[in-house]
Amino acid sequence: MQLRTFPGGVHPHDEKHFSASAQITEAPLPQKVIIHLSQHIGSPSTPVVAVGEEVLAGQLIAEASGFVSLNQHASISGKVTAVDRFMHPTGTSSLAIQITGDGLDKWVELVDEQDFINLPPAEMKARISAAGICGMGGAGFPTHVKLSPPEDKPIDTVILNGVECEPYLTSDYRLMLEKGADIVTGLKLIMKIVGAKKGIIGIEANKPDAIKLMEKLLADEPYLEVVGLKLRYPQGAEKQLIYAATKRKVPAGGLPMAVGVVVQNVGTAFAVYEAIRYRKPLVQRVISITGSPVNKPGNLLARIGTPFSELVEFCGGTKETVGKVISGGPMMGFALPSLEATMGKGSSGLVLMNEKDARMMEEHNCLRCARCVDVCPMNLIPSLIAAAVKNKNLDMAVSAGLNDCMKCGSCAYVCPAQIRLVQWIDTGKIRYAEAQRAKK
Amino acid sequence: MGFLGQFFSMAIAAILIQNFVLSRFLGLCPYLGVSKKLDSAFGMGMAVIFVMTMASAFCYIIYQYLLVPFKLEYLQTLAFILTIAALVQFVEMVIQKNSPSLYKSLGVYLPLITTNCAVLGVAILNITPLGDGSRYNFIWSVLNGFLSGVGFTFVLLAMAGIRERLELVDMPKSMRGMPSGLILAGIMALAFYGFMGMKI
Amino acid sequence: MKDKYIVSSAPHFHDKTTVKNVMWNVVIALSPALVFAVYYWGFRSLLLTLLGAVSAVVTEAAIQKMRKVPISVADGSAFLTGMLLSYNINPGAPWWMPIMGSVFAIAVGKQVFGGLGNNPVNPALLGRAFLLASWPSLMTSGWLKPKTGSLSGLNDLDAIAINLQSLSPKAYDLVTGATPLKVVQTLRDSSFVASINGNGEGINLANRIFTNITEMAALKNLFWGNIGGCIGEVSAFALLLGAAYLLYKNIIEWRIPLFYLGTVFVLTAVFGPIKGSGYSPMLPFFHIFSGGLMLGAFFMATDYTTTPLTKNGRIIFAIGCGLLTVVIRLVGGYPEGVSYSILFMNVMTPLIDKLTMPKPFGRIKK
Amino acid sequence: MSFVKELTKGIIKENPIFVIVLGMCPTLATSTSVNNAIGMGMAATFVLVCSNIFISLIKNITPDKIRIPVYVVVIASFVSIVDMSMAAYVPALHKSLGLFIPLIVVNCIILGRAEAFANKNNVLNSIADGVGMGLGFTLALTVVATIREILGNGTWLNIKVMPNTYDPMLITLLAPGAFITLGFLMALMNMLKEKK
Amino acid sequence: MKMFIQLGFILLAFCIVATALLAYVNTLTKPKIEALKIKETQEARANLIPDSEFEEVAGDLTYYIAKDKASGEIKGYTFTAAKNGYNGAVKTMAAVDKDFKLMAINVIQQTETPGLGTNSTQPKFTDQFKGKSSEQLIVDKDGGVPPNAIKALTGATITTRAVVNSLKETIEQLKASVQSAPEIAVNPEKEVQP
Repeated sequence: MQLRTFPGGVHPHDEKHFSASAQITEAPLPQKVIIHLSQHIGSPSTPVVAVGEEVLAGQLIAEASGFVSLNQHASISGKVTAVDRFMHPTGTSSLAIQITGDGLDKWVELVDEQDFINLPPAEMKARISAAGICGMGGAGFPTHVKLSPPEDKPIDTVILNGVECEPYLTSDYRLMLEKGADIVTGLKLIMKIVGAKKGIIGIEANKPDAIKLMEKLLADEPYLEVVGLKLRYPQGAEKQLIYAATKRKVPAGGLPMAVGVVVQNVGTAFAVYEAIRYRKPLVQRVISITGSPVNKPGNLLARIGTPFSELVEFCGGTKETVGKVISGGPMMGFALPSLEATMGKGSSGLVLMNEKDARMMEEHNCLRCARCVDVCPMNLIPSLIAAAVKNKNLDMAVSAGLNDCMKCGSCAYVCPAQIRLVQWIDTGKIRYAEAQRAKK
Repeated sequence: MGFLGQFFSMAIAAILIQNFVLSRFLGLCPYLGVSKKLDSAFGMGMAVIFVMTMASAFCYIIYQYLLVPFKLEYLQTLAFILTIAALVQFVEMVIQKNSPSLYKSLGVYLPLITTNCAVLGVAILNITPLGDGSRYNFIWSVLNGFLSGVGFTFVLLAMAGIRERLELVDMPKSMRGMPSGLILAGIMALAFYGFMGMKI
Repeated sequence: MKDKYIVSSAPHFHDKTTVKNVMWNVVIALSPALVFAVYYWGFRSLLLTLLGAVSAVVTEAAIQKMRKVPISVADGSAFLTGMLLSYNINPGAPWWMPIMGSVFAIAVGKQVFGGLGNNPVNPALLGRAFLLASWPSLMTSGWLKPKTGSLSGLNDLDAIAINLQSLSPKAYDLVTGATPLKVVQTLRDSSFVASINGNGEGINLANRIFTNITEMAALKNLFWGNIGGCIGEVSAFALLLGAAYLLYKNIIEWRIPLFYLGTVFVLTAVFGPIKGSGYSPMLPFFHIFSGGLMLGAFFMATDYTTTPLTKNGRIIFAIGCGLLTVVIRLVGGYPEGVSYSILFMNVMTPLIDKLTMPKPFGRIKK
Repeated sequence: MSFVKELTKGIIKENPIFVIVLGMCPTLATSTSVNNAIGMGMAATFVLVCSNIFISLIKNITPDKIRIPVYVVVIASFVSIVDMSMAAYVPALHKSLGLFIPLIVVNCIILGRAEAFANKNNVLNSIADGVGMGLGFTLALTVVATIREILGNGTWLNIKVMPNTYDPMLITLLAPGAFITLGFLMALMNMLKEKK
Repeated sequence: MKMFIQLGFILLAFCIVATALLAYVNTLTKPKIEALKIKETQEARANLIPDSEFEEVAGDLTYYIAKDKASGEIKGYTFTAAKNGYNGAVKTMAAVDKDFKLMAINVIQQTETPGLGTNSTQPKFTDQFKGKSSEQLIVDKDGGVPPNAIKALTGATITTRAVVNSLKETIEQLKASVQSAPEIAVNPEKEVQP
């Protein structure tokens, strides 16, 4: 098979061996969950329950506060015990609903629609919206919004993102192996909703068994295709994946729909399938708990809002001192100050690093070695942007492409001078936003 | 050597070997002063090329057809500097009237050019006898002015490029500005040494 | 809230390459050449190289101490600069030569601008240009003869010598007393050719030496380094060995050396022959293996700090270096033009960067 | 009191080269030997003093609009006088300074002092200013020339000062050496200023 | 408009004053400068061939015939030769005897590399030209063999070549000029007594 890819990018050690062979196991019911009101891009959800109220698993506890927003559901049954600020999966603190479980796991009523495949697209979209599904790769874009392109932007292709290019993470991989058929169904549903003619599942070459399985599943589907991709980070980024799979270039500042493409994570496709068939809200997902300190790294099907500490404990705790805890993958994830944070809808993994791997190296002068330029998938000069930000020269940073950067971290990964390029660019983006606000 | 060959050898000499800035020490004030940004360096360079070409032409005519016939060579310095000052004024007025956009980009540099010794320098050099005792004729004077201006602009741009880059790095405090500018000029002069002694 | 773990921004994962191992790897890649130099010219070359490297390190440390900034000589960049500088010095040069060069290279070429990564031109080459401008006669004469061969790399000297001595003793001196590039430069000089013998025999003689020096036997000497020259330029083989190591380690990139050598190859093939001499297919090989080209193309023109950032920029840079090298070798005042061409292109680097600014992915051309 | 102040300020505090940074071209071009440096300094001082006197005298009768052209005429006249006199009385020096004598006209120091000082002050102070600035210029030139001549030629004012074994560092006499020497001198001035 | 004319007049007045002043200075200095120039070249010639009187012969090549002050006998010729060296022209004044053998040379103008090419003005270099014929003017680096060849200046072969080759060419030119103007060279009677 001809492997495809995109220009630029890096090839980090994938380190997936820790958890790649661990089957998805269901995590025990947590005693407490914390459901954050903003687990997605857009305005935070509005709580519809009060402290002290009893809730069932799958019950709506906060509703979307606009079109680009999301419903949130209780992931366990129990009592709402607080609406307060808690630690978010990204390490910051934000408003969330705390539910203390009753240990009974009582669910709201679910259905099993037999002819779900023939539901009208509008109904499908309504079910997705009701289920509170957002992109499960990490960015958290509400799925019903993504599936509502304007009339003038017809979608002809849906790409399922099974790339999982972040090192360590294996949740999508396991999901593909174990729920492959359901994912394919999810893909077909999505294609139906947007009226696309073609469906592609993009998978990187380091998951040959997933590619093989998907190829088998799609053998009789002329409009569906598995695309093998060369091992390269950040292939899972939308624009890079679209280019690798279709050679189409999404314009800078534009959305994939501009080139007639919708990209969905394989986890999202699975959630879409469950939402349409069973009307099941998104209250659990697969998360990889991995890294060298973890005793039994694994892929857990866990309830949204479970504290990370409980998940780590379920994986047998740690066998060496932990230096760093990363929510998400090591390239773009967030370092957490402690394990008290809880998993969200976008939490694809929790990576623990020992002290040696977590050690920070000193930042040197830029050597101009241009490695960052060579790897930048967006074709920018990261070192120049970072230097411009450092010198408070925002105009220069913007003209060098500050706003085109998607912070994939490839540049900082390769930088021999250990310059925290992403951090500088992030600072620049924040300063730019401030400057824009000040202008208004 | 044909016209083209002579032109080529004059160009190499004016731009690389006997560059006004790096070898003759002419036009250093704008070289050090207007080389912080590429855009302004480009504007300055264009203005200098234009004025140097014009000044070469006018000063040559004045010298050859006014000063020499009346044996007034001793007025050379006075006549040249007035010609240049008037020329710059005139150019400024013409550009301002006819092309406001060009004026906007070049305008600020024009008054500075009057005291740019490269302009007066080229005018004087044009009428100075060469090694074999001959002098440039009108055409070669004008070309010399033009090419010397190009040489000036070339190193000005290169300098501005480096300084723009150095703006972003952490230079020792005492080196910032003039000192590093001068040392850079020295480094550039050394880098241009490879062309010395070239047989064209 | 207890902060147990390290909090930093992404990525949390890093490639193993560091400044330190880049620099020391280049030093490793350079060492085969030193072994060859010691073999051909004795321990003096090792001594000079160490003098250069150590004085570069000392200078850097002293300046950093004066500036009250962290002393960073352990990263190896100063050592490398000093080593490269010494590689550009004649093994017969006075002992203070590499010291002066290194001090200048580090002080003026690097620390003035704030140290590693800020220097506008390659400090080692700047040091060499400084030495050449300061002590031109010491830098261009007094070459050491290799233990096993002749300065110009002509093996069958005796056979040529008999013919030559009868025609022109001075031409004989030329063949025996100059480095290969100097011989070729002199042969290209019409006033030399005219002066050795007026009645046409001079031209024949020039052609004969020219042919001999570009023949296989002489080329072999160039390849192994059995010639006169600077410490590090000695052996194309040793340098290629080091270059292969760096390419394998992914420390240098193939574009600059390839386009640099390629440009020189093509241009010397077209413009290299002298009037009257037959076309020698080996001539471009002579130019590629002689002088400092190998050292320059693989170790100096690939210096990160002073070369363009983009791939296209690096190609333009390399072609520029090649073009200038050939121009200086064929019509310039110096027999060798590698260091000046690289220096010149270093100066041009910011402009090349400006011209080749990449277009962000998906950005539509205006 | 003010006369003395005006006289001395140009030498260190407002040194035209090291502090105000004017007149780079002749500084670099004519500092290859102390001899040339002093000659150039003297020529410039003469023009500076004369033009300062003259401009201070005529400042009340010159219309503001043509102020600059008038200054240029005045300066150019004095420069021509110096040029001719040097050619007549010190031909060797005239020859080695060459182009840079007529170029005193466009030396920013002179026009700068005319505009910044002589135009606003009385004759006596203008003389002091001219002499002070001129001396400062000469002094700076001499310092640069001293370094260059000693390092590059082993001599000072043509007197051998370095031992015979000294191999002159030729670069200091060449253009790159000129730039770098002056660059370091200026950095030194900056460092001294920082310390204060 | 009126103001412009007024200003123009003031400026013109200044120019006139300046011109007058310069004209006055010029009258004072010009004779001196010219005298100096003549004296300089005369002295230079006299240094090359002492105790002689010089007679100018203008033509393609301007040269001077040197005659003994006492006897009037032709001692030789002086001329200037120039060629581009490393950095601009190198001008040499030289004297040859009647057999066109060099008597002395003097590099009178050069802008060569200080410390290298500038050494061409030193006696150590110029003295070796004494007694050389144009055939012997070969730089040792170009295959000439000392003592018959000219030893090149260290590190400044190009300067050396400029001097040597310009002399060589000009001597040939001189030979031709002298031979084509026999009436001056061979008829001493025509000479006007001072």
